[in-house]
Amino acid sequence: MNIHEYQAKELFSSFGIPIPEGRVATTPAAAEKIATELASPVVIKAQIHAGGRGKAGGVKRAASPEAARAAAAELLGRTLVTHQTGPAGKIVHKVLVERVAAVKTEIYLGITIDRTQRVPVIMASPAGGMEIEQIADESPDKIFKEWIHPEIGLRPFQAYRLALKLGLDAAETRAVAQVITALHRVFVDKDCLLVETNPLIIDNNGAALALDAKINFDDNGLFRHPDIVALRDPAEEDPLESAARKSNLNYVKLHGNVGCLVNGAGLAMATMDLIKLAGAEPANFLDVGGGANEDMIEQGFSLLLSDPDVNAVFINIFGGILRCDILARGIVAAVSRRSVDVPVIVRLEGTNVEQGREILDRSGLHFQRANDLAEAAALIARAVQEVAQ
Amino acid sequence: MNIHEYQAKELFSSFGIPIPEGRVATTPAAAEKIATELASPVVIKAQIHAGGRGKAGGVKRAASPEAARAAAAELLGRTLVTHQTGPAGKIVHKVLVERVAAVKTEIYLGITIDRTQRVPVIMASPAGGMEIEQIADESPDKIFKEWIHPEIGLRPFQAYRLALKLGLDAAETRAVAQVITALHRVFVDKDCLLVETNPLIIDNNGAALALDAKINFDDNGLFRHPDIVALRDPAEEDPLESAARKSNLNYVKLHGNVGCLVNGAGLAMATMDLIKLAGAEPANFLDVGGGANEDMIEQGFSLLLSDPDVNAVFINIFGGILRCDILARGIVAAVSRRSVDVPVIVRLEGTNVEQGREILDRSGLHFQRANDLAEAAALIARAVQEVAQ
Amino acid sequence: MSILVDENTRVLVQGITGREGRFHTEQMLAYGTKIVAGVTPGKGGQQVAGVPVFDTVAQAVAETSPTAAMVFVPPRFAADAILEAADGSIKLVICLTEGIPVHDMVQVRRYLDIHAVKLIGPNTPGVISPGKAKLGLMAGYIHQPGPVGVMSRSGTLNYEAVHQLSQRGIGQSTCVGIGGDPIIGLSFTDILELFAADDQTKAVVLIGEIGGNAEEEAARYIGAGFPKPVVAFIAGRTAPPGRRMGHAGAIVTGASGTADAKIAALETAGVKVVPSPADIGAAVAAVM
Amino acid sequence: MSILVDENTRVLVQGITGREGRFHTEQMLAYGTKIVAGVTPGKGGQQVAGVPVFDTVAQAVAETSPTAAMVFVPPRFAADAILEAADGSIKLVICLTEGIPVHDMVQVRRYLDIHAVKLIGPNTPGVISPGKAKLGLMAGYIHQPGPVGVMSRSGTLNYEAVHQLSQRGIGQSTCVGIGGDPIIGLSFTDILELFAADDQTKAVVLIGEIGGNAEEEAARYIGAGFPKPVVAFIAGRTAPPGRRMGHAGAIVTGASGTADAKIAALETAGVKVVPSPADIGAAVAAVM
Repeated sequence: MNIHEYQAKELFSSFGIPIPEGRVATTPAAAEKIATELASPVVIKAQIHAGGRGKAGGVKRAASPEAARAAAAELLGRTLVTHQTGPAGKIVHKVLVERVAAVKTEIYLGITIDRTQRVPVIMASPAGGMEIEQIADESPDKIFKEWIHPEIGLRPFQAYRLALKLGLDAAETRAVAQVITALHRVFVDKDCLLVETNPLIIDNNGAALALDAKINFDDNGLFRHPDIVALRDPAEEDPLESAARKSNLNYVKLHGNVGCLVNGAGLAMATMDLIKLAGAEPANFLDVGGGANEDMIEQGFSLLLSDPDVNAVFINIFGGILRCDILARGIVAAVSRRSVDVPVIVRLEGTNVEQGREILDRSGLHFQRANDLAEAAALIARAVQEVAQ
Repeated sequence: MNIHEYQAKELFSSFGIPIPEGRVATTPAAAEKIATELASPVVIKAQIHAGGRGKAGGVKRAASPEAARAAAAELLGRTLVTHQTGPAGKIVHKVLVERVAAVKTEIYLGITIDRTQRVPVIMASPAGGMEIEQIADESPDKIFKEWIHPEIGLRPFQAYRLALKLGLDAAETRAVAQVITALHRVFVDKDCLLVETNPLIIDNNGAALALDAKINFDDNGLFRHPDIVALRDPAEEDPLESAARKSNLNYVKLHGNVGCLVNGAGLAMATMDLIKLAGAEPANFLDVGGGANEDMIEQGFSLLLSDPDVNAVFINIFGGILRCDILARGIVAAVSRRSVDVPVIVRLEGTNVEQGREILDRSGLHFQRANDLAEAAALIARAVQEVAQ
Repeated sequence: MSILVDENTRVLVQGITGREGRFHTEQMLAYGTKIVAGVTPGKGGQQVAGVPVFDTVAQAVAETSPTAAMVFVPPRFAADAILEAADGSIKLVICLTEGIPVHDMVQVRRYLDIHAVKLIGPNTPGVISPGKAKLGLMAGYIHQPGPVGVMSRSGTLNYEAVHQLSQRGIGQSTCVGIGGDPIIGLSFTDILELFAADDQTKAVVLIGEIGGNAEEEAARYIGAGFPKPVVAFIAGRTAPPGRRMGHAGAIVTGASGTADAKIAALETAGVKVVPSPADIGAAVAAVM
Repeated sequence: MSILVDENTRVLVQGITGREGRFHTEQMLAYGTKIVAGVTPGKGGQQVAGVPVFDTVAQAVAETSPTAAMVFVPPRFAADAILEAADGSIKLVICLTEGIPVHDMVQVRRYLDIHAVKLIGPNTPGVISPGKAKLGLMAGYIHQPGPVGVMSRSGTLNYEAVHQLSQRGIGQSTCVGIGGDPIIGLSFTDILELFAADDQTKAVVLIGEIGGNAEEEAARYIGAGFPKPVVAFIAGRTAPPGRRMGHAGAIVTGASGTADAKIAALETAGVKVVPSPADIGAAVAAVM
C-alpha cells in the first residue's frame, strides 16, 4: 500500500525526522492561506501516488501567496502523467504547500528488504535528488549500503558508518545518522517494504531536512497498523482494482481484450504469456489465490465481465488449495446473475477436478473446454480471430 | 533500584496488566476516604521496600472505611521488621488501600536474568502466594520456566505454553499468557533485573489480577529511564548509603567497627573476610570502584570517618584503573578538612604506587603502612585490641 | 531415494483443526503420508482423521517424535508457528501460509539459519515425493514416481509442469514449491544441491518467474557444473514492468529481475529454457 | 605459549582518545603490547602515542588488521562498540567498561556466540601474558612470566594473587579477569579449557566470589579430570546475605551462590581452597 508524500512526511515527523514546514491544500485559496502563514517563498507539490512528478510539471515554486494560489489552481484537477502513472495519468486532488528550504547538500536515503541477503538494507548516496536506479546506473560507486542483522537490529555504529561515507562535516554526519536511525524505526515499526527520502537535504544551517518522503507498506502487515490503513486514498486506485481488493482478489488492469481468471500468480503470469504467444493481448492479471471461496470466484468472474474491453475470457485453474468444485460453483453463481456474451474457454485440472467439471457441465454455461495449455492456446487464438472478424 | 508496590502496580497497569482498584494514602483520613470511594472491603498494605510484609503485620484487611482508617493509623509511622529489612526495620510512610479481590487461584509469575543461560527466564508456578525460594525448596516440580531467545524475544507460543502448565481453563490460560507477555515487555522496556507478581490471581469472574508487584531495575540502565529515576524514594535509603550513591561510591553499612575503603568489589569482600579472620568486624563495605577520582576518594574517606561506630580504618588499594597517586591525593584532601582520631592502616600497591606512597608520606597523616595482606591483618588485630583496652 | 521427504517422514500438522488443515490432512493421509500429530492451541485431546491433536508443539514432539512440520495457520500467527516448530527441534518446516508479513519472515529466517532448521516456503504448495509422501496441497493423482526433480516458485505452475510430465509417462523424484514470497527458506540453489546428490533424480525442471534473483543464482550454480540436465520456464515475460503481479516476489525492479535477464543467465549456464508454459513436458522428454 | 594474547596479538583500542583509553594505551605500549590502531568516532586522523586513530572499526580493520579489540568506551556506548568490533570480524574482544546495562549484554553475548567471537568481560581488568603482551589495566610490574595461570571475577583480587605469586618468584603464564557482571563472555570453564591445552601453564589460581554459579561450574569441569593443580580463594564468606556488594555478580541468591557452596564444590573437585586472601601465594607454592 502506498500513501501520499504529505502523509509520509507526517509519519516521518512523528518519528523525529525533520521535515519542511507546510500543509496540504485542496483549493487554491487554501494554498494561498498556507503560503501567507508561512511568510516565505513556497513550493507547491502535486500529491499523487507516483514518482517523477517534478519532470511532469507537478512541482512548482511560488515567491508570493498570490503565486502560490495560481500554482495550486494550475495543478489541482489536472491529470499528471509521469513515467510511473501509465499513459492515463493521475488526477491531482491535493497539493502540499511547503516553505522553500535553502539546499546545501542533497542526499539519497532508502531502506528496503534485500531478498538475496534476506535482511533489510539501508542505502545512502551523496547523489541525492536522482532516482536510485539512475544513480545505480551512472555512479554505482556512490551508493553505500548497510545490511541489518535481524538478531540485533540497526546499531548506532552502522548508522554513523553509513553517514560518514557521505562526505559531510561532523555535525552533519551526526544529523544524518540520526535520520537513518529514525527511518529504520519507521521501516520496522510500520512493516514497510520501502522507506525513502530523496532528497534528504542539509540546509544552510547544517540541519538535515527530508524534502521528499516515500513509503510503501507491506499489505500483509497492515493488520497490525489500523493507523496506516486509515491513510488509504481511494481516489488513487483504479475502481476495478479497488473492487477486487475488497474481495481479496489480486487484479491488475491491462490493455488487452482477453480477460483471464487464474489461480496462482505464477500460472497467471504464464497464462498472460500464453495469451500473447497465441497472438492476443491479456486484458488483465487476475489471481484468485489459493484461499478463494465461491464468493471470491463469483466476484472475480463478474469483474472480468464488467470490463468493456474484454471480448473473450480464459479460465485457467490448476486446483490445489483452491478446489475445482469451489471454482465451478463460483462461476455458476456469477453466470446465474448476468448473461455472458463473450466466448469462455475453461481449462480445469487438479484437486476435485471431476466434481468441478460436472458442476460446470450442468450449469448451462456455454464454454469451450481445453484439456491442456496447448489446446487452450489454440482456442484463444481462434476466439480472438472470430471476434476480430 | 527498587520502587514501591503501588508504583510497580501503576507501571504494570500502563503495560495493560490488570491490577486491583486502589490508591496510596499517607494519612489515616486519606485511607478512610479511599475506602469510602471504593465502597468495598479493602486491604491496607504498608509500602516499604522489602518483602515479607504480610508475616510482619504490614498487610491488614478492613471491612469498613472506619476500619480502614484504624488499620492505616496502626501502620503509618510504625517501624516494620521483616526478614528482608534487617533488624532495624523500615518506617511506613505510605499505605496502599485496595479493593479486596475474590481469589479463585493464586499464581506466581517472575522474570529475571538466568546467568547460566545468559538470557531472561520467565518463571511461573501454580503455588502462588509463596516466596519463590520456598516453592523451589518445597515443590520444585511446580516451577515452570521459559527461556527467551534474545534474537527473537518472547514469542506468543512460549507465553501460551507456560500459561498452559498452570492447570487453568482455556480463557484463564489466555488471560495469564497475556499477562506474561506484558510482564516481559515491562522487563525489557524498562531494563529490569526482576519483575514479579506474586500472587497473580484469577478472580471469581475468571479475570487475571496482579495482587502484588515487585520490580528491581538495573541501575546501569537507568540513564535510559528518567521516568523510573523519578520514582526513587529517598526515605527508603540509608542516609550514608544515599550520600555514597551520590558520589558514585558503592557503600553498604554493616555492624562492625573497622571501616574499610577498598577498590574493587572482590578485594573489598576479601578485605572484609580478612578483617573477620583478624578477629574484628567490618563496619562497612566500600568499593570506590575503578573510575574513582580524587573527589570520590575524599568523599569515601569522609564517609567512613563520619560513622560513629568506626574506631579503626583500613585502606586497601591495589591500583589498576584507579591509580595510587589519585587515591593518595583524595585521602590527603579529606584529612586536610577534618581531624583523624582513629588508627589508619594503609596497604597500597599497583599503578603509580611510588607516587602514591610519596604523597601519603608527605601528608602529615599518621598511618601504619602494611606491605602485604598478612601484615595488614596483623596491624588490624593489634589496632582492635588497643581500642578495646 | 528422493529429497526432503519420503515414506519415513513423520509429519506434524500445525493448524490441523482449521478448514484447510483438516481437508489437506485427510488428503495427505489418503496419499499415504505418515501424519503423526497435529497442533492447535486450545484443541489438545481432539482427533482429526484419527490423528491426535496437541495444544503445543512441545507436547506433540514429546509424544510422537515428528521429523517434519507443516504450517497451515493464518498469516498473523504463522511466524510464531514456524518458530515453535524450530523450538521443538523439528529440522524441516514446510509453511503453506500465504500472506505472512515480510518483517516476520526476516526474523524467522535468521532464527532458522542460526538453529540449522530447513524451511520450505512460506506461500508454497509444499513438497511431494510421488508414491512415498505428500506434504502439501498438490493433487496427488497428477504425480508419478520417476526420475525428474521439479522445483518452482509458483504453486499452480508447478502442478502444470508435473501434469505435462505425467501425461508423457515421465515420473518425478520430488517436486518442491520453494514459495513465492520475498523471503523464503530453501532456494533453487539449495534444492539443486539436494537434487545433485540424489540418485533417483536424472533431470530437473526449474519454473521461475520475474522478480528477485533466485533464477540468476541458480544459473550461476548450474553453470559451475551441475551434473544433470535442466529445463526451465520463466513466467512473466509479458508482464508490464513496475506492476505488482500477485506474488510480492513478482515486482520487476531493475534489470536483474526481468524475464529476459533470467532466461539469458539460464541459457548461458546450459539450461534449456522453453518460451511457452505448454512446452515444458516436451522439452523434458527431449533431454531424458 | 600462554593463552588468548601474546607478542603477536595486534590490538585495536576502542575509545582510545578518552582519558582512560589514552592513559592505558601509553601504559600498554610501554609494556610492549603491539597496539596497531585506535577508534573514536569523529577523531579519525588523529594519533594517540603514535597510534593512528580511525572513525570506525571497519576503517581500522582495513588499514591495520588487528586481531583483538579493547573496549574503553563509556557504558551507554560500550555494547555498540563490542558489536562493531565483532562486525569487523575481530575474534577477540576485551571489554573493560563497567556499568553496561545487563539487557544490552544479553543481546551482545548472543550475537557474539552466533558469530564465534570470544569476549573477555565486560567489567574486567583485562588479560596479560607477562613478558609478551598486556591488554588491560593491571600494573605490569607486578607480573612475571612463569607457569601459573590466574583467573578471577574481581580485578583487584587478581592483582593481589599475582602480587603474592611474584613476591615468591612464581611467574604467570596468562592472567585473565573474566569480569564481574551477571553476563560476561568467557567463563572460568572456558578459560580452564584454554589453560588445560597450554604447555606453559602448570597450575591454575581461581579467584571467585559469592553470587552466580561460575565457580560451581568450574568445579564440575575440574572434577571431571582437569589435569593441573588448582588453588582457589572465594571472596565474600563474611558478606551478609541479600545485600548487593558492588558487582551485580555478588548478590547472594539461594544456596547455590554462597561462599560455602562454592568452596564445598571446589574442594570436592580436588581444589585447594584457602580461607584468607593472604594465603594464596603460599598455597600455590605448596602445589608447584
